[in-house]
Amino acid sequence: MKEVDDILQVRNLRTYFRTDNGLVRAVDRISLGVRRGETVGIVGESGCGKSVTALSIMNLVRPPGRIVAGQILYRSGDGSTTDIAKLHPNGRQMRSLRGNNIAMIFQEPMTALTPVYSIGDQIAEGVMLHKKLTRRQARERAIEILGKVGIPSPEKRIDDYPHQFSGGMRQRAMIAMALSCEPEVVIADEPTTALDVTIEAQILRLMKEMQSQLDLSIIMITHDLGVIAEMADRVNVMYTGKIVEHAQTDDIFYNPKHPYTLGLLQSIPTIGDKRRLTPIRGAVPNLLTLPEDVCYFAPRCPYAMEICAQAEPPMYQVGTAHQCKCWLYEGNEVVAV
Amino acid sequence: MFTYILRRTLLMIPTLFLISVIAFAVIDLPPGDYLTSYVAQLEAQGAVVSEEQILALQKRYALDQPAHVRYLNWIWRIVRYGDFGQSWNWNRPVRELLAERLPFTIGVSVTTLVFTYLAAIPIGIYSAVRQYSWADYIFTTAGFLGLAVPNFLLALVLMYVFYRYFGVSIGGMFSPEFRDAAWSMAKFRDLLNHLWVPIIVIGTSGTASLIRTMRGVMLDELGKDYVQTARAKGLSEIVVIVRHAAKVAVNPIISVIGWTLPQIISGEAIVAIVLNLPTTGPLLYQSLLTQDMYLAGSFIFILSALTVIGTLLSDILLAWIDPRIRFDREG
Amino acid sequence: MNTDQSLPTTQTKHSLTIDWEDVKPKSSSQGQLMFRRFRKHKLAVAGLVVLCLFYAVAVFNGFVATSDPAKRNSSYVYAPPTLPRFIDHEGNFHFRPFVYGLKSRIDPDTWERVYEIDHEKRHSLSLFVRGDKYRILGVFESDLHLFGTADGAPLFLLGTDSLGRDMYSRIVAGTSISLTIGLIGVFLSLVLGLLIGGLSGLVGGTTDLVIQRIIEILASIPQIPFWMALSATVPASWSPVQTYFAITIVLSLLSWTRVARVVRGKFLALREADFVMAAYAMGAGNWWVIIRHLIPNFLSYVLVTVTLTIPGMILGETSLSFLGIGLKPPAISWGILLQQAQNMRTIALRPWLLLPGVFVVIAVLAFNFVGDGLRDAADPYTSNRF
Amino acid sequence: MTSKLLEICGLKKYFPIRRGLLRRPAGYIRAVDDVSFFVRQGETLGVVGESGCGKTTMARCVLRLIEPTEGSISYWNRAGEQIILNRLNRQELKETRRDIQIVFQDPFSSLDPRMSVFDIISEPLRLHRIGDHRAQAERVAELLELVGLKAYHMDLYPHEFSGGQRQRIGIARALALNPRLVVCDEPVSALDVSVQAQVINLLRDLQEQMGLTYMFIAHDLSVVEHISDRVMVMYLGKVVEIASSEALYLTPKHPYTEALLMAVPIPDPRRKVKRLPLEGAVPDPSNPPGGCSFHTRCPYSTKVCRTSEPVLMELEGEPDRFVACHHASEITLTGWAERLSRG
Repeated sequence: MKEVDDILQVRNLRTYFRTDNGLVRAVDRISLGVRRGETVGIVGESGCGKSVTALSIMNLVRPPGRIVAGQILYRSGDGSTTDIAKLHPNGRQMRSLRGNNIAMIFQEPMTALTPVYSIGDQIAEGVMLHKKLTRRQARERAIEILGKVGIPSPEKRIDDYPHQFSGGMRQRAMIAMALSCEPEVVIADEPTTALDVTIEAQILRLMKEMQSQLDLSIIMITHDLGVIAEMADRVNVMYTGKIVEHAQTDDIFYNPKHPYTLGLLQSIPTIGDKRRLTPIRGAVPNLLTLPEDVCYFAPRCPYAMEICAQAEPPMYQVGTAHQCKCWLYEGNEVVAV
Repeated sequence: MFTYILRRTLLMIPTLFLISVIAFAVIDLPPGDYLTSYVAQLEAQGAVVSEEQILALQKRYALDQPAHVRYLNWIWRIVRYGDFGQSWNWNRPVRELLAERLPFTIGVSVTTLVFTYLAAIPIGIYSAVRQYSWADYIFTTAGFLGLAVPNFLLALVLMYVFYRYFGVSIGGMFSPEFRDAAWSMAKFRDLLNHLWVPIIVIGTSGTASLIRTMRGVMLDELGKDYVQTARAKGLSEIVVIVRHAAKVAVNPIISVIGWTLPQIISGEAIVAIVLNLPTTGPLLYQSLLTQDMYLAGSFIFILSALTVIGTLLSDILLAWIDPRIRFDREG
Repeated sequence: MNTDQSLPTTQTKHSLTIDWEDVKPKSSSQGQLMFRRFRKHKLAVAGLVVLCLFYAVAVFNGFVATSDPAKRNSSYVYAPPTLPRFIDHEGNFHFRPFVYGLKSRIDPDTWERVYEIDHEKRHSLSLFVRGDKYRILGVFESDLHLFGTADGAPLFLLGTDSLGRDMYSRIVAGTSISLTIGLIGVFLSLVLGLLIGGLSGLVGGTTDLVIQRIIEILASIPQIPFWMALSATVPASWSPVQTYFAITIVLSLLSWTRVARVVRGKFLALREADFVMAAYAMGAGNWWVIIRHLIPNFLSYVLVTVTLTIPGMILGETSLSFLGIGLKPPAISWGILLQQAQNMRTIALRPWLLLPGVFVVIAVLAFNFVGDGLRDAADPYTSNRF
Repeated sequence: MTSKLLEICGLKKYFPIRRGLLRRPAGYIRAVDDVSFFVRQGETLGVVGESGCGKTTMARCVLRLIEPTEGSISYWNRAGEQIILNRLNRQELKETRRDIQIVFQDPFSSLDPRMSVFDIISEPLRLHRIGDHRAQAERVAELLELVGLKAYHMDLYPHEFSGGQRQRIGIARALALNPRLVVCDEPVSALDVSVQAQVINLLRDLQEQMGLTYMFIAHDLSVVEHISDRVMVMYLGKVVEIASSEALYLTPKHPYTEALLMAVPIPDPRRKVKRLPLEGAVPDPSNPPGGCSFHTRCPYSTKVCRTSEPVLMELEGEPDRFVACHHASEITLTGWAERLSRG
């Protein structure tokens, strides 16, 4: 992994939840990097820990969850490096990064906006805080950015409340809010899952436009391989709290190495292809009942071997910028993190 | 918004009608004719009641007519002349007694309501934010106790404690020297000195349940996405809690005035009896004991009507504060 | 697309099946789950234990009491509580708890009777002693008491009242009325609430609107004045049993609205649930759906509501009886016992007369805790996964 | 060509919006607005459209879970007689319901949490008084095996299963009475990708084994296209196009169908094509635009689209293809093949 131009570096991150029923290792020793201006995808099924990863990077994990180990290194434009994992979640330093340098777009545009404030107020709030603008200037800025994300007549709609917006418009407003302080990194957690396909297409196009205009780095979190194929430059595949494969998007789709990735690809129906699907057997296991130090995919894996139930596989280098956490590649170079 | 208020106000009419029927039932229900008991009472006091007087009274209250006519007569006199009937016991028009006592009832109730909200909202927020902290446990325990201790018992205990350990008698609304004095700054100060006891006593159970509601709603709101959005903007925790979560959580709390208010007026009645306050409660109590039914029925009617109006006001307030409701109910 | 890619096969045989998580054939119904969740709520369990104790006392009050609650002792008027002790005034430890006797004299200044502990007379306590006769549930006659003085000397654990009656025995006797009035009242509320709420939810339309309005109106009436007014209309000539039922009806007249509201709300929510839709799609009629799906599903919520309604009724009865417009002596309830504590002077001199209030508070607290625990336990689909 | 099993004519379902002082209906949400189509014996008819297009309401009308405002629903029973479903009385309806079943979207709310799996799957048997307890237990075991679960699962409760397993239980319940038509209302949209494929395969296998007819509703075009023989596209309570699934994606005839196809993200990074996302959002169904309801978003709309409403018509020369567009024969739309070839 070339680290020099990474704007964001996650190393060996662990985020655990201490629940009444036991310890949930929601994010377990994951490492990933994001370069300036690129889109990194995180793909996986529900409960695989992709949203917790996003919240960890924002240092927004709430009790009973906690970042227990690892580093989240943010390298800002002036060259200084901050370890987000070390910062106090509510401390001044963390807050000055949030929204200002790293912003987040949430899944449900309906519930992610405070219902009792107008859209404009909610955008202006962050701008006033980070850019030290007056109320009037912040309002100007909010109108400008709303126009940019394609809200028609933003000077009128700015005083509307969230419930007066349609789903797609709300997600545009969310994006406007995320971009209002010109952040360098945007984390998008399932930004289109709650939307209809036609609106999804609009939102994805908007995100691409914004990325090229503002030179954004985007972390795209989704369960939809279609969205990944369209948006991401590189992809991390997550399963039960771990990254099992990382590669260029092209390699993930044309040269998948991990049985889980392959299984996912064979599970999705494609228009124009009526051949029988090849699903992965079984279901995603409950993180509470998992034994430690094994391959969690083994029970569902058609390639499972004796060793899979005995030890956890390391991350192997399986090609150029292509890593895979699977015993099938034993003998390849092990990636150190 | 206007349609909404109009609709709610119109809906109040059947409510008031039903309440008036209940109140009239209270007047009409006791066995025997109150005229008879009134006459008996007067005669017991040594007064001579002439046949004409009795006939006049009978006519005035339509006592020889069937129940619905008597009801209509009663309600008509209230609407037309503001005549709530005569208190046999005090031998005065009920209206005068109401005018004397009602301002105190309203004053104590409203102050208690304000106190309840002022105390419950911050405590509820704090309990929710610091869930499972020792302070939360203390407030929760205190809350449960507040719900479990009957108002009158709390009043008795307070009276006992103050009498026993401070040698102070805390009943009444004024010190003896101000009781019949004209309003002055000193009298007002004296009032404030007395007022806090009933407010605390009446307000406890309301505050307790309100804290629990506020805590619950606040916990719900804190778990919602928009709170995370606000944090993701880089807002400080206090801003996130107060400006975002609490602002949303307060709305359902305002909407429960509808059942906090009856609770307070209810509590006020009984506490006033124990603490001997010059409000409607003791008068209602006495009128019930002596079967002074016009007074009792009118009090029930007025107290319930006040509650209904209070609830309506709180609903309008809520619609005015919350944009979702405001727009939803626009049409 | 490109579904023909496959992974390299190694020499190892790939047929290993590992089954960590097949559902094991251990079944637990919602009821069992609810019970398990309830058990986690420590205060609720404590509350339940207290309530069980209280109701046991309510049934066996004659046995638990130390004397006949109506028995007057003219020489022990307003006697203070005498608590059992193990250590006597000389500091000797006694294995068996005992009480000292009381000496009384008249204060020459105030003409009040004043009591002093008589160290000469020591009465040890023992279990299962014979004493005043009583009946259990009005049928079984007995004179066996749980405990008492071994020598039959009068025992006033919690003092006596103005007629020298034992407060402890009276509080125990009051348990029956104070705790059952809530139960019967709540039963009436439940019947009314289920019928009216169910009707409202099921029929909908205008019926629903009218019922909703009526509920709103009743909920806006301040309870205590309303209760006061209605109980005042109960004729004084009625027998204690008649009054008891009249008060119960008065109490439930306002309380059923709460049950009705919960029932209606759940009815409406469940009616839209997919599993109800599925039942209709199979050909089920309304009754089938109500009996097999709706009732089992909202029963737990009704239980919660009912549990939380009882304390209000207990408090209501206590308040009314305290004011003298609820139950009347010779009936014994906690509220009636508290009547004597109305007067400031009496309380200051004889604070033990407030003790029945403590029991009211404990009972109400216990109900609230149990209701709270039930509410937490009633919600299915929480904390199952993760 | 096989015979019709179900035919819907002029189906309408309006929900009143109550406003103002007296809560009088101030307008109507036209959830389903004059929909006509048929389903053939043994086929899968896919129904696709964005949220709020009326597909679920339409399905519930077909099952008579809600009463349609207008229109007729005909069903041909095993004896080949035509039955008008929405004119049946309660008893007749109960009989017919044995033939038509439904699978729901949400595997959590579709199973009664207080019933055991046995109770859930045997409920239709008990309702129709089929067999004694033992026979029912045997049948439940058989059904569980059929949907890929184990017989001993019948003693468990729904909360002990994963989403996919629950959906299998829902399917087993729907099959208990040997239905002929199963309405699948978004049966896989709540499931994870890997489990979704299992359920799709299961539904296909069951169809083959039992000769079932499906009405398969989903918002995911690729899922619908995968499982269906014919696809019906709905927009704002109306049918805009019905075609065989091949024809639909190769040569869509309605601009909305094209737009839907164009919007679907393809899971293939090398086929990044120029997408023309549809502008704007679905209009308010209580106040649909006049003329063709799609004209506000349609890139091909002309004057006639704004003024007159197009009728769903069978295309000339293409039997079995219905389109509701004034310009269906004039404009050429970029189909899937073209979208891919541009890559």
